[in-house]
Amino acid sequence: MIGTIPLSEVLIVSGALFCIGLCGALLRRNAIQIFLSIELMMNSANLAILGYGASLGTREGQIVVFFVIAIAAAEAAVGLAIFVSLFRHTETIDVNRVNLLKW
Amino acid sequence: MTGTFVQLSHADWLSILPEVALASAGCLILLLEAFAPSLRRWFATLALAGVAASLYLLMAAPAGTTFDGRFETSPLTWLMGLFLGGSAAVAILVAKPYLERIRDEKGEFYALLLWGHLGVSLMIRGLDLLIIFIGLEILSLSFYVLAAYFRGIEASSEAGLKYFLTGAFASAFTLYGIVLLFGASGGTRIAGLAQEGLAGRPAVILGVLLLLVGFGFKMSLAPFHAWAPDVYQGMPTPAVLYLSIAPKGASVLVLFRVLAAVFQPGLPDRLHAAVAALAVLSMTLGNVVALAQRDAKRLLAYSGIAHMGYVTIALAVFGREALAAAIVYFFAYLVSNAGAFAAVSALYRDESKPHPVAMLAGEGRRARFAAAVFALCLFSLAGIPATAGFIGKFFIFKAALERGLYALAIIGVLNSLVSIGYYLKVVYILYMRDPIEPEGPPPLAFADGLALSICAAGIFAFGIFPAALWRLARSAAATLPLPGP
Amino acid sequence: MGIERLLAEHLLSVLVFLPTAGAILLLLLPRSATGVARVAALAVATLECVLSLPLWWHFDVALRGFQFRESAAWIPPLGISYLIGIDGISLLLILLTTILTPVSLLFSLSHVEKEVRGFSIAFLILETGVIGTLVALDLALFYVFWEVMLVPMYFIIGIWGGARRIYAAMKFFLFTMAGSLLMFLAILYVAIRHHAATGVWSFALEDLYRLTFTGTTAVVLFAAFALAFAIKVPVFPLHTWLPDAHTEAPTAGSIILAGILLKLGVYGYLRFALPLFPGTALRYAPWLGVLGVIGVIYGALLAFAQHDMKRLVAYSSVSHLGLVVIGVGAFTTISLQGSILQMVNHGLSTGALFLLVGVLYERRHTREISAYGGVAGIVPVTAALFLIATLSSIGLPGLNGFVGEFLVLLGTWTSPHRWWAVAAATGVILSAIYMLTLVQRVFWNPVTHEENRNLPEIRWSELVAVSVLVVLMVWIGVRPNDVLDRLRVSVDALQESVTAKQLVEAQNGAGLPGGAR
Amino acid sequence: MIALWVIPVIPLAGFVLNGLLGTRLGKSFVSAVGVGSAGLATLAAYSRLIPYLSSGGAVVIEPYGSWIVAGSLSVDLSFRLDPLSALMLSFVTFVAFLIHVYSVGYMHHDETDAGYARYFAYLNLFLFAMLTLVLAESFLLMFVGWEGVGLCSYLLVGYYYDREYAAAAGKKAFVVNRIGDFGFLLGMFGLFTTFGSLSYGEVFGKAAANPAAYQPALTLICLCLFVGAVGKSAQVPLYVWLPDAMAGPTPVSALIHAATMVTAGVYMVTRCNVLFRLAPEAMAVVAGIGAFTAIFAGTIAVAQNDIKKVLAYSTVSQLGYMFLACGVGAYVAGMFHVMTHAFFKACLFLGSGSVIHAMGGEQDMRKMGGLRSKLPVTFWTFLLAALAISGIPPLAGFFSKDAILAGAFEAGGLHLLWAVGLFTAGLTAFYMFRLVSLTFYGSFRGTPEQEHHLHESPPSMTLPLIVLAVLSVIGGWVGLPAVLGENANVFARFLAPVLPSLKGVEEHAALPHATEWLLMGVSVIVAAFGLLLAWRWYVKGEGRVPARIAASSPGVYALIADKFRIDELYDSLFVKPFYWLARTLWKVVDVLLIDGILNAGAFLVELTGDLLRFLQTGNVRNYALTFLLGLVALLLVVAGWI
Amino acid sequence: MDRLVFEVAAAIAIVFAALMVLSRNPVRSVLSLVVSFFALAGCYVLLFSPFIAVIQVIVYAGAILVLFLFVLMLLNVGPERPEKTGRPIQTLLSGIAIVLFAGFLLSTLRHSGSAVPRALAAEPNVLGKPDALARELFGGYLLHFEAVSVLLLAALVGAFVLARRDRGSRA
Repeated sequence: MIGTIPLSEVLIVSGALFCIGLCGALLRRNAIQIFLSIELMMNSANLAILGYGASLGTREGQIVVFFVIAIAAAEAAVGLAIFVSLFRHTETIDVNRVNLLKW
Repeated sequence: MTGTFVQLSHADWLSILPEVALASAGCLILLLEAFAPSLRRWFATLALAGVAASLYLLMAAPAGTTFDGRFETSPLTWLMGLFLGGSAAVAILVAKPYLERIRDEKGEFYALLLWGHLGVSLMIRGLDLLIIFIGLEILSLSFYVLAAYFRGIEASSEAGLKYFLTGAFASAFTLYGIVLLFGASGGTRIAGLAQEGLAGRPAVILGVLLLLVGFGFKMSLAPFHAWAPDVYQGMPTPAVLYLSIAPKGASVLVLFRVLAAVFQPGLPDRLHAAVAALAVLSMTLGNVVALAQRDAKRLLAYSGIAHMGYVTIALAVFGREALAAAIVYFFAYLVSNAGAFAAVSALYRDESKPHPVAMLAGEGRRARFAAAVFALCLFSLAGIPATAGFIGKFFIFKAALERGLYALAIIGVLNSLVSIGYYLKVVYILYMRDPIEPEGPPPLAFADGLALSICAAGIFAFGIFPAALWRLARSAAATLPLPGP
Repeated sequence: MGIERLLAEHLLSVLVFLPTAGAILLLLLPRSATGVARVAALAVATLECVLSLPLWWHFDVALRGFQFRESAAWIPPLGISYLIGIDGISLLLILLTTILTPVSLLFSLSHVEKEVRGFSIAFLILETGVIGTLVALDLALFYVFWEVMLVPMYFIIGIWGGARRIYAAMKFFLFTMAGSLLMFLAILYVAIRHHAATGVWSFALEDLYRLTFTGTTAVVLFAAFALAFAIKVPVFPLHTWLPDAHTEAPTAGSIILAGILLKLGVYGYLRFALPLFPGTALRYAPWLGVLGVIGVIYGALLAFAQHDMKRLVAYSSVSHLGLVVIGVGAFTTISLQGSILQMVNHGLSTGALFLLVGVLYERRHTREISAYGGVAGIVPVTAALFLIATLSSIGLPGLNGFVGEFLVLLGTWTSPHRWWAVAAATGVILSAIYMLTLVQRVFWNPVTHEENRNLPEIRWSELVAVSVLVVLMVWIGVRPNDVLDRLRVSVDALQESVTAKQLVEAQNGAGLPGGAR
Repeated sequence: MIALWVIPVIPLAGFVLNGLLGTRLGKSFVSAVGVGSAGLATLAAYSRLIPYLSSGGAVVIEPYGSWIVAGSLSVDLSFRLDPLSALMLSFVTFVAFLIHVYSVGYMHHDETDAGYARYFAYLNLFLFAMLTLVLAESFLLMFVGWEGVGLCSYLLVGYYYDREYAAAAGKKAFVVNRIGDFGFLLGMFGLFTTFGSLSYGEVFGKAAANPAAYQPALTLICLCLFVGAVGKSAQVPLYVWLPDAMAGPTPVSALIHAATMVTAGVYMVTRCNVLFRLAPEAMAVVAGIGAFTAIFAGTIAVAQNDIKKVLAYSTVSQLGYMFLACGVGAYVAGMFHVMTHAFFKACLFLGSGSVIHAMGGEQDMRKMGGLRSKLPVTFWTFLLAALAISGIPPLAGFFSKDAILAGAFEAGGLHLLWAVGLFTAGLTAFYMFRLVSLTFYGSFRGTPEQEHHLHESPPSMTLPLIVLAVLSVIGGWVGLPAVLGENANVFARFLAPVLPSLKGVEEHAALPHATEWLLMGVSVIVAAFGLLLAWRWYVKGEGRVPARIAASSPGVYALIADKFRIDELYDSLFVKPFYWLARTLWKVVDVLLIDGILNAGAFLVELTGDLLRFLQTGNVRNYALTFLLGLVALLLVVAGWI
Repeated sequence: MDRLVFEVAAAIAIVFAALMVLSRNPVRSVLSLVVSFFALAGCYVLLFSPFIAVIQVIVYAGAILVLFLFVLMLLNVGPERPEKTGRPIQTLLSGIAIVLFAGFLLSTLRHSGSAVPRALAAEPNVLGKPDALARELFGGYLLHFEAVSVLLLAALVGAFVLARRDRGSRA
């Protein structure tokens, strides 16, 4: 228990968010939406770790989340730059249509 | 202790210096790029110096753990550092003529390479899942960019996109695995995983599995391999060279670290079965699909997938000898695979086009040295004796047989047989077909020649005199609390 | 170290590495120096041959065990050492190698035009591989050399071969690898067992001989070894790589391939599979013998059906090696000596046959039998030499082939498997049929192709090359004891050790059915 | 005293000299070396033989060292001089020498230097091999000579290698001989396992010392050895090579295929008489095969038109006679016939060579006729030899044939063997005089051009003819039958040491003199009948009767003229199926089955790769999916669901 | 009380996350995610991590997602059009895999809550104090901090490399 919130509840929410993100990552075709879904998955991890951290009474969880957010930011910058770069060639970021490299 | 600011001890400093050297070298190159672009032809040398300095500093650093037990300096990190440094050095050597050929020798390439190298370095030295994760992300980000480095070429951008999306996807799983282990052990330290009663918990097992797939992704282990062929194909060859070697070694080491901490006496049967299944799948899929490849880089990608299957046998064996075998294997893989990619880089004239193997027809007689080393590397990858590749397989199979994993060993050698099919295909195209390209490959650049020579020398050195390497690997492997003699 | 001491104390090492040194030397030559490369390679091979002769003189025929031993640590943590030495069996095959290599190079002097330097290098490395395989007394060392042989041979077939050379080279490599990879595991396993039993790592043959294996383990290990060697020999039905490889290889490659490489299969069986797993080996020897019998007859029949000269000779090798296998399977003193002698004989006769087919091929650029006919009158010397080689091959008394054949058949007859000898003796008839048909259709009969009328006669270099072989054929035919003397003790020792160990196995492996033959 | 090894080595040296240098140094050199070495060998042989005659049949063994030592096998290089080898040595060297001389004339004009040198080299090599065969002291060494003569036969039959039939005939001779050698080999194996040695002395010594101990192996061994003899001596069913072997030059036919090599089988059986006598079943087979061959080949000879073919079948038939003798235990008679046959058959062949030579290569008797006056020397020598082979007393053939018939009569079995022998004797006389009639009598039936060129042969050819004719006449007098004097049979006495008495083997009692006289009379009458019938039909009746007979039963006649179509039978029974089998095995087992399976395996792996390749769709969503699927599969494995 | 608030926030987060996934229009997706992240920030507060919650709002919901919006505008990507071929196998397999994985994950998580070791029972309010956090960051986690700085630098340079116009344009 974290205060009055049961840890398992936090974890379930986190898991649910992860799975929702997973659905998006697998079912969306727009690269940006896929990336958004992945961001959601990382956030779900953040939620879980904060839950754990709070439950354990340690600040380490927060620190992990701090770094994860930093990483996510960096990833977003690079990822979006890649999308832009690709878009210049293909005029699309629909991943179904990005399959020059295959087989 | 946690309450005070910046309490870096002398030892902390010494231990982080190798990474500092890498970071500084990258920054320096970047600065020079901005302010003294005329010095570009020295960038490669500078980068090499950075790698060399980092290696020296790594060797000079006193053994032990620093940063509150989150960072390791040991024979293991030194040996693996050597492995990484070797990959980086060859990659830089190959990069210089490569970039010159495309008239795009810019500092960013080297800087990103060095930083990526720094990330891998953190992965092998980190005793803390968070630092490992950060290292992994540094590596990934740098190489996402390097994959898409050729902005003018669609394939490169596509490789970037694919690597980025799949990489980020896999990172999410890795992160969740770390979270689960954090939850179980109360921290991010790997050592914390070695608590009584942890190994049996579902969350821990799930966490370990998520790490397995996350790092398996980096290793391009089937079925987490799908990105590799496409990315290798579109990515600049020197970057592929590094990406196809160093992160794989680091990932295996991380997996060994985690598994060693969690499962002290040995892998649980089920997990063992899962790892063995991965090994078999990766070997088989990699080899069989490689048979059907037409593009040199894709072929090497599948070859790499298969090789990771062999390494995974060591993971399934799980013991000190197995880790040592894996380390030897990686050194063998380093010289063979780096040589192969260096040869690919030297043998193709137009970087912007695909690299069909058929185009190499008859190059054995035109680009003699590159072709000869390429063939040597392929023989080594195939595991023909007197080459490093054979020694790698030798120790892996020895470990497997000692542990009684006969089926794995037999599947392994049968796979080797399949692999000979496609390695030799390249060899005969090189030597036994008549040229189809009117023009031969570009003249061999000095740096390419040097890289190839180093790899060839390494192949023979490890292949013929493996004793020293094996001793080092064994003493390095003793660093981890693995079962075994 | 002085040259004399080097030769006195490290003669085998010199023999193993001299060709490689030569190859490295050639590598330093400029690519365009083809003439120099040719001569230099021949010189190295000849020097090697000369240096190998002291082995013949100084070999102590009465000594048991291995002679000219050398040992040095190689991979100490695993007990792998550079341990070499020879007994009578390896002695003969080494000499065969050192003789056939310069002979092939001599032949190639005037016939290899493409990439002379590469060709010479490949050949010299091949020689190192072969001799290394023959002298190695450490299983790991043996395996290394065993596989190293493949690579130069692959290139020799693939680069300098005929029209279907790539297919043949791949087939050769894959077949051989298929066998040896499993053997590799078996070697590892045996060494691991040694470690488990004694706590000491060793791959040394004589250490591993002391192990006993029983039951399924022994069968599986033996099968792994036997498969590797059976493919190399080749034993029916694993032989199909051979006709392709022999046919497509350049003449010199065919000579070495048939003359030496095939024998390594039998050699390996005698040196490794048999003494390591005697009980199993003897239990399954009947299978081996039956396959040998099939090989003799089947190879002969297929040889008869060929219309390509080299293919015909290649299938004749299947037949001849079948006989060798029978001798090994019968495992009597006489048959073993006969088999080993027959290996040498086959090397000489088939070497000569391939060489002479090469002589014709280089002039007419076809191997089709029907493209010839009646050329005995045009190239009488070639015809005469071909006839001698043929007679040696079909076992005419007075030439070498007969002695080996007779000993194998007689020895087999004295074993419990008498009918093998009966069946294999039909090879006497069959070989006459296909070889004489070949002679008739190529050298006899009327001349049907006008272009054959200007066929140039054999050159001096070729003549010298063949003559060396012919002299040896006659010598062995007339004085086989010179060779047999050197085999006697080795074969006795082999048989005794096998029998003795078989007893131990039978005691250890209680309840093992048929541990003894 | 000259060592025995010198005798064969002299022609061997001749072979080497002529083989290596003959082509360059010209015909006179070749003749000198070839004839010289044969002559020297003869001299050397006689220098040993003449002193030997007075030695009373002692066995001389000259060891020259060890040849093959392996395990318990130890074969020495040693030669043996005993009455049997002495006998063979005496006429082999002499006849060979004569034929060398003859060849100088026969081969001189129509051959190139190279061909001439080759011819004499082969001939010398043959002599070497034959002498080795004769002198050998062990079965293995005998086998060296045995195969050596086979090789020379092959080379000389195929001497005109650019003629397809000659090339094929040479090969056929070798291959069929190899079938026999197969039996010989097995016989030797049996000997080795039974007696532990291959030396005559040891084998025969052990067998004689303990006759009962080696049954039933001995019968099998003898049969195997006999298979060898059947091949070498052209007996049914392996006789087919000999008629074809006539493709070689005629002197070769005389030397190898009449006088010496083909009798090696008889020599071998006689040499092994100790063994054969201990194996009565084997003896019976020998006798049966011999008798059948005699009558069978004789029948064929009746209907042949090629002069050499007649002689060839005659040889087969006579060889059958000799085996008949061995089979009934009359070894002396057999060897006696070997010797006399060597004389008259060599004479006949050389005579036919002279005829062919004169006819410019023509061998068809239907194109000859009336040559009596044109070739007088040839005619008279030929006639004498023909009378001798027909068994007209007191010529050589009469005595040897009579001895065989007497032996056959003694053997019992309703005297069937004797009857067959007798009938064959009549046949022999008939076909020989058919030949003489067609060739030398009547009018010339060839082309005018041939007629113009008819001439007697040079002295180098006629001289040997004369010598052989003389021998054909007097050669039999060394073996007069017992009825003509108790010790008249010098021949039998000389050979007696070779035929030791054996425990448990009963010797035939000598025939009563009356019976013997009767047998002689009958055989002379039968021979005379055959002779006169031929004379009547072919000289007087100019062949009308036989033509009528042939016309009345064309099927039978054609069958005989076609040699019972045995070659065709063998062709469809063995040769064609062999070829079919070979091709089928190659195409079906090797190519289709073994390679097919392997290639299919390789193809399947590649196909799998090619199909799996398409899993790599290029769509990154699929990559994520495979990732997740892999993870789920791992989870299932770990959870124990898979 | 806390629990109720948490549950409400979590529900919002989940609902908007689902909306994000379900929406064909990427702009709507981004906006949904912004809401979801805001809700998550609320959860963080309840888990004694106010500082993180702030960062979440500023960096994540603010900077990062705005960046996404910018890029979307820049590229002018419209809503996904339905594809002609629906790729049913892929969808089906994805569905199965997700369901299975979700099953494993959720069942594991449900039971792991109780298994967390009870370490020091620190004062909840102290747990989230920024200064304490900072001390820790620059103490034991200095290495991480520096590493992340390299990461950001690399990302910066990387983005620059990728976003740069063509080779020639810079000269």
